[in-house]
Amino acid sequence: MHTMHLRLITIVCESVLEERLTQTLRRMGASGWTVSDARGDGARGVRMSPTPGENVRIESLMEDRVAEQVLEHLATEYFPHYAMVAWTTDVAVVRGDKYKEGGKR
Amino acid sequence: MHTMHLRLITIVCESVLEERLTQTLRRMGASGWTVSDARGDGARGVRMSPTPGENVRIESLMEDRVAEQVLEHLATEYFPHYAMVAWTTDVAVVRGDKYKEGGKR
Amino acid sequence: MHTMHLRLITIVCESVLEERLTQTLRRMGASGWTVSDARGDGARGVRMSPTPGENVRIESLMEDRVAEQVLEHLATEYFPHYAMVAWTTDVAVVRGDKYKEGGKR
Amino acid sequence: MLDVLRTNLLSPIVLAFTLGVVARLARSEFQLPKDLYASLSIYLLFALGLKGGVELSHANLHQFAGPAGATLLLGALTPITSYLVLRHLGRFTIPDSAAIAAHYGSVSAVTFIAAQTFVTSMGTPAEGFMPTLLTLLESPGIHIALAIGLLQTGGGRPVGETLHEVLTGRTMVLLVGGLMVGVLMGEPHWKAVQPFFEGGFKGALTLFILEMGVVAADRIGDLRKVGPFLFGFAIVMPAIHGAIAAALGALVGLSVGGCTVLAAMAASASYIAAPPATRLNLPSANPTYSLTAALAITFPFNLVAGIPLYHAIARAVKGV
Amino acid sequence: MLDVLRTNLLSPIVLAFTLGVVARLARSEFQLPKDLYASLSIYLLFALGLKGGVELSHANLHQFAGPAGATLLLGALTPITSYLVLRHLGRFTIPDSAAIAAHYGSVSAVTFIAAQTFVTSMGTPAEGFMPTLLTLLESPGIHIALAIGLLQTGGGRPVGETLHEVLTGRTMVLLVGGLMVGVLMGEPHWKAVQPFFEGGFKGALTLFILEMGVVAADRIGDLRKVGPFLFGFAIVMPAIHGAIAAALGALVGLSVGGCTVLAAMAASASYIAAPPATRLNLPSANPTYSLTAALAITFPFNLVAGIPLYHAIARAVKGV
Amino acid sequence: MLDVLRTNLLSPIVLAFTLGVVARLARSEFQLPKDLYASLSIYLLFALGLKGGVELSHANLHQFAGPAGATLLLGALTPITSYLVLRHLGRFTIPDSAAIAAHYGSVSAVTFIAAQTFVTSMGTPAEGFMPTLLTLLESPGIHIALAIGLLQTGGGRPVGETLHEVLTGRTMVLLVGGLMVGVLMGEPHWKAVQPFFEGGFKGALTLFILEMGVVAADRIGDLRKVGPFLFGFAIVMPAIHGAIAAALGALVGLSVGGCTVLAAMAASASYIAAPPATRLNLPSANPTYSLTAALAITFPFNLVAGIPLYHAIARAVKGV
Ligand SMILES: Nc1ncnc2c1ncn2[C@@H]1O[C@H](COP(=O)(O)O)[C@@H](O)[C@H]1O
Ligand SMILES: Nc1ncnc2c1ncn2[C@@H]1O[C@H](COP(=O)(O)O)[C@@H](O)[C@H]1O
Ligand SMILES: Nc1ncnc2c1ncn2[C@@H]1O[C@H](COP(=O)(O)O)[C@@H](O)[C@H]1O
Ligand code: NA
Ligand code: NA
Ligand code: NA
Repeated sequence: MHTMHLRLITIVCESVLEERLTQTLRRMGASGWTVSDARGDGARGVRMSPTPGENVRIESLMEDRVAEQVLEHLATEYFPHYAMVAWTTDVAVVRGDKYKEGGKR
Repeated sequence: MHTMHLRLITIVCESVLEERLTQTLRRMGASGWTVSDARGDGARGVRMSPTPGENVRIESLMEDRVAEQVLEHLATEYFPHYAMVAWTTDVAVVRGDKYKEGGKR
Repeated sequence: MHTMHLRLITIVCESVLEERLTQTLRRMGASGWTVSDARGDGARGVRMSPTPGENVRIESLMEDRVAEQVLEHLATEYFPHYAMVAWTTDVAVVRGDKYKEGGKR
Repeated sequence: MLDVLRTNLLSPIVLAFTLGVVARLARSEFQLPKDLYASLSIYLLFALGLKGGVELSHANLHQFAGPAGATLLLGALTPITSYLVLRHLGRFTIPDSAAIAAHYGSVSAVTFIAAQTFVTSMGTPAEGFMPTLLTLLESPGIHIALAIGLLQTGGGRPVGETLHEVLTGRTMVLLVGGLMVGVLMGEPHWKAVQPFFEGGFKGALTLFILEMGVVAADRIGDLRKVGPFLFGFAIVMPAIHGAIAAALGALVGLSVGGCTVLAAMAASASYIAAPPATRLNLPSANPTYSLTAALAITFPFNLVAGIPLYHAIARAVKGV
Repeated sequence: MLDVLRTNLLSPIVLAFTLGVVARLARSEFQLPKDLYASLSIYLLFALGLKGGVELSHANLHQFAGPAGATLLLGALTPITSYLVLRHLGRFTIPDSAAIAAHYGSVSAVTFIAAQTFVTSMGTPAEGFMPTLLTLLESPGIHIALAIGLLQTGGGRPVGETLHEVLTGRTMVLLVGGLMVGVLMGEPHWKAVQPFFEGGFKGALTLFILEMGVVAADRIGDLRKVGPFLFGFAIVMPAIHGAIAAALGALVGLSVGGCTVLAAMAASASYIAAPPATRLNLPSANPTYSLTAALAITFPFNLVAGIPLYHAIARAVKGV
Repeated sequence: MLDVLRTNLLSPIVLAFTLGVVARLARSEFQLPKDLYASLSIYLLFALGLKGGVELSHANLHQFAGPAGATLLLGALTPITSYLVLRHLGRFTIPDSAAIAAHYGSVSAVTFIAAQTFVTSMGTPAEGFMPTLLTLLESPGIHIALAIGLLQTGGGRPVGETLHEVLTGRTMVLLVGGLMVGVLMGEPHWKAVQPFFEGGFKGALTLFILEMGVVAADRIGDLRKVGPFLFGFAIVMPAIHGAIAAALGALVGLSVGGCTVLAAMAASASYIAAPPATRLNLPSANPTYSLTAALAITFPFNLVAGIPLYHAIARAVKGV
């Protein structure tokens, strides 16, 4: 099986950011994303919605270069203000071209 | 702590496939799986259910060899027709024997 | 982008354990966690709630050393009795200090 | 007829549907929580079954054979006419033709309920056994259409699996099960649960249809992809099926209300049982076609204009 | 008695349970959305509490002490008899015996509700303070059984934690809280919320029990694992506890309806509060045993045959 | 007045709120499933809109201009007074002052409903067009406060986006949409859905408010962080806004009931539309301040003491 290496970025954040962040991912070159509902606790402990602890967990496969830029952007624009964590993982995918910017869509 | 390396395969796909794919995983030798509900957007953008964007996220720990076969199978049988992505990650588990085919169940 | 390596521990278990395990994570030094609802099947196949297959999926970023201790603790205290799997992954985070014990909270 | 149309347009059902559409077109994020939508649909189907069962226990069963036969005939006819028109006039691929035909060969429970509500408010209630007919019409059309598609392409997974899925799906359990519970429990027990299952019915339906408006409008962007042929098909085919069903209903002795409801059933397209069955069995069919046609064209057409039209046809063929 | 059994078998509650079982046995995927199930249970418990509270404010409180004492006695007795029988006759391990005993020492709110509904429809309504007794019976049995298990094995986490969990669990908040709200608000305010909390009650219960049928049937495959002893236990023990409770109820002056409901409570096994408590405190106990016995054997037994049986016993001991 | 307070304290609404608070303070894990909470809020808003629409179709519309003007005036005034007090007396930062002002400039639908229920039970029902006023009051205050905040700090995302989000949010779709459906459908159609949307209203409200008690109590721990100034603000400011609104209402000819409800609206603080809007537009504002003040102080204050107080003021200014 011919596989290809990509980065998976996982962002856990206040659910109010879902729409904005997925649009940002698209704009920065991600070919897609997957979101699920989550709850959690962290350093900040601020409660940002009437029903506390409502987070979303956003995952997106992308090239290393794009992942770098996304992390950079998150760190500058979002980390100072919002309850949020983000990490990246090395993963292998089949038919990785799909996830490249300008790749077949 | 004695740990062992395994592959974690993550499949995000149309929710209609949940039953069929978990059965396939079992048949191909996975000892178990974990499913959660998700939503998302990708290259295909087809809407396959009346309520759009309803995906499932299936995770399964397995040996490298089994993971290879599962990816192969997905790529041939499912990728051409269904909205779906799949990736694998290297992970470490405790008491890995449990996840081997024919391992203690 | 300056990133740092950490371990992400993922625990999938009976939902009755959520409260107890997140408290344990905190006590052992994790700076936070993220939980989502899941369902699944595994080796044990016991049904521990009236509505079967209700699991939670707990993720927590931590230093390698803490992850070791957590795995150790799970393996001794929980694995023998509860339906549960756990694995760890190498991930990269931005501003990793936040996740260190005694790190800025 | 115009009066009837106006009354229909100002019914809570049509207004709620319109509200859902307008909200979505105004790019509102509003939608019912997934579980509320599912809960309402469970409630509606079970209430429908229970009430149908209670009425069935009073119904004149020797009048039932004719309508049952007519229904099964429609269940065999409508997927075939749909397939032929799509494949040979519309030049759709075999899988696409079969997939769309599976939707139009089956039935939409909400359209059925809307028709029941309509004829009752018109003073021409339908026969007590109509929900039983609904259960007869749901499954055959899907299987006939899928069989055509699979025979033509020569693929396919075991037919038993699909049959089992549809026969044990939510709609069947709640409708058939509800019917049986209703028949068995009889009037006094029904009285005890009536406030819940009958008192709340129309309000719950209104809320449910509000979401259907949102979901339908969500697909308006796909109307372009669907093309003019399918657009026309999704209006003309239901009208033809409806007219045939109304006539057939009159033939087997149904009342005006019964003919109208039977017509609405034949004219309607499934969007609950058919989509997963076609998705799993005909994966190369494009689901955008069938779902957009069923949800964004045929459903609103029936709701707004179709049901009053079938009522007029039924009155005409019954000569009243 | 046969007549009563037949009426009971054709009640919406028993029919809905049967429908759920049949659907599951036919391998249907049907089930209520998780949140609907939880919502119905919240609604039922709170409605029960409110109505109980309103009735409590009219109740003759000097008649309350006896029944309350009897209830607490049953809460202490039933876990002990259960434990002894399981451990010494059934030869179960200590943790398994204690875990099962915790379930049978506590109470199933749905069985209570079914019993209330039954005696009302029999024309022998129970006392207004019965929901208060329900709250007294839920917790002690769990703690006594767990204490036995933990003392015998010498492990365990702080008992305070478990006590706190059960006392502040959903059932307690809604029942005790509802009772208080009901007592305080009085009749006129109750009238305003009655259509919601009383009008919808039986219908909502029917839907809830439909899902219980599915859940119970889901465990039928586990009946083999449970073995013949536990199978017999799950029918005979409730019958014995029920008979003792009916006699005790008569002794402290309860009416026929009250005796029946008290018997159903004593006979029933918890499947909401007990499972998490035993799972966390006696992790080496096999949850398949307790849940299968409580849900798939005792619950349907009580629903179908137990409640009418306790009613007959109550009539006998009351001499009517 | 004391009598009124007592009646209010023993209403299901206040009792349910108290129960939620007590349960949370006893560290109970009890809460409504997320989807049930959302479903109840959808039901309440839509029912409110529908009923308001039906009443609006009977209402004397030439009496509507004055109250509408008064409402818009309040929508402009309350965020400005709030901002000035917070910034200059309270010494909050610009973003924090603006964010809190956005909450107090908008309106809490549940407080509105509680006030409607209260005046009806007092025998002084409000005008039929009150829900229309509610829709007028929701949005302006948020935008004015955010505009102040953004102008002062000079940042911000396109104002159109926020405007769009609030105008197409759940509250607006259900209230405005419900109003229109209600106006259009008229009495006979309303009768058909009334058991669902009116019969269940107060009960559903009780359940909803139970959860609000839990959510409010959840923030009691944050009261320390909020500080004495904001604590005082969250009680005194609403009282002042309420008094102004009651007087203004009398001036434009509203009845005692209408004045009371208008006062409750002006006094209330939004916790549905305002939080996401401020979170996205003023990210450096601390959400703990605004949410704790709105939910844990102002909401219970209005529920328990504010509404009866505004009623007394309204009676005084109307001279009855
Ligand atoms: N160490 C961690 N591991 C996993 N998830 C975390 C961690 N810290 C924070 N989170 C998640 O990120 C959210 C925001 O965290 P914070 O910004 O630290 O308050 C929390 O609600 C958690 O869901
Ligand atoms: N780049 C991506 N990263 C993460 N998830 C994706 C990505 N692309 C697609 N997905 C997920 O896979 C589903 C199907 O994608 P597709 O087949 O590309 O339409 C989407 O609905 C997403 O949930
Ligand atoms: N091989 C596996 N891959 C992923 N998840 C698993 C696997 N095995 C078990 N699980 C999850 O862990 C839970 C408990 O597993 P077990 O203890 O093996 O019964 C299951 O319900 C699954 O959600
Ligand atoms: Na049809
Ligand atoms: Na018991
Ligand atoms: Na206000």
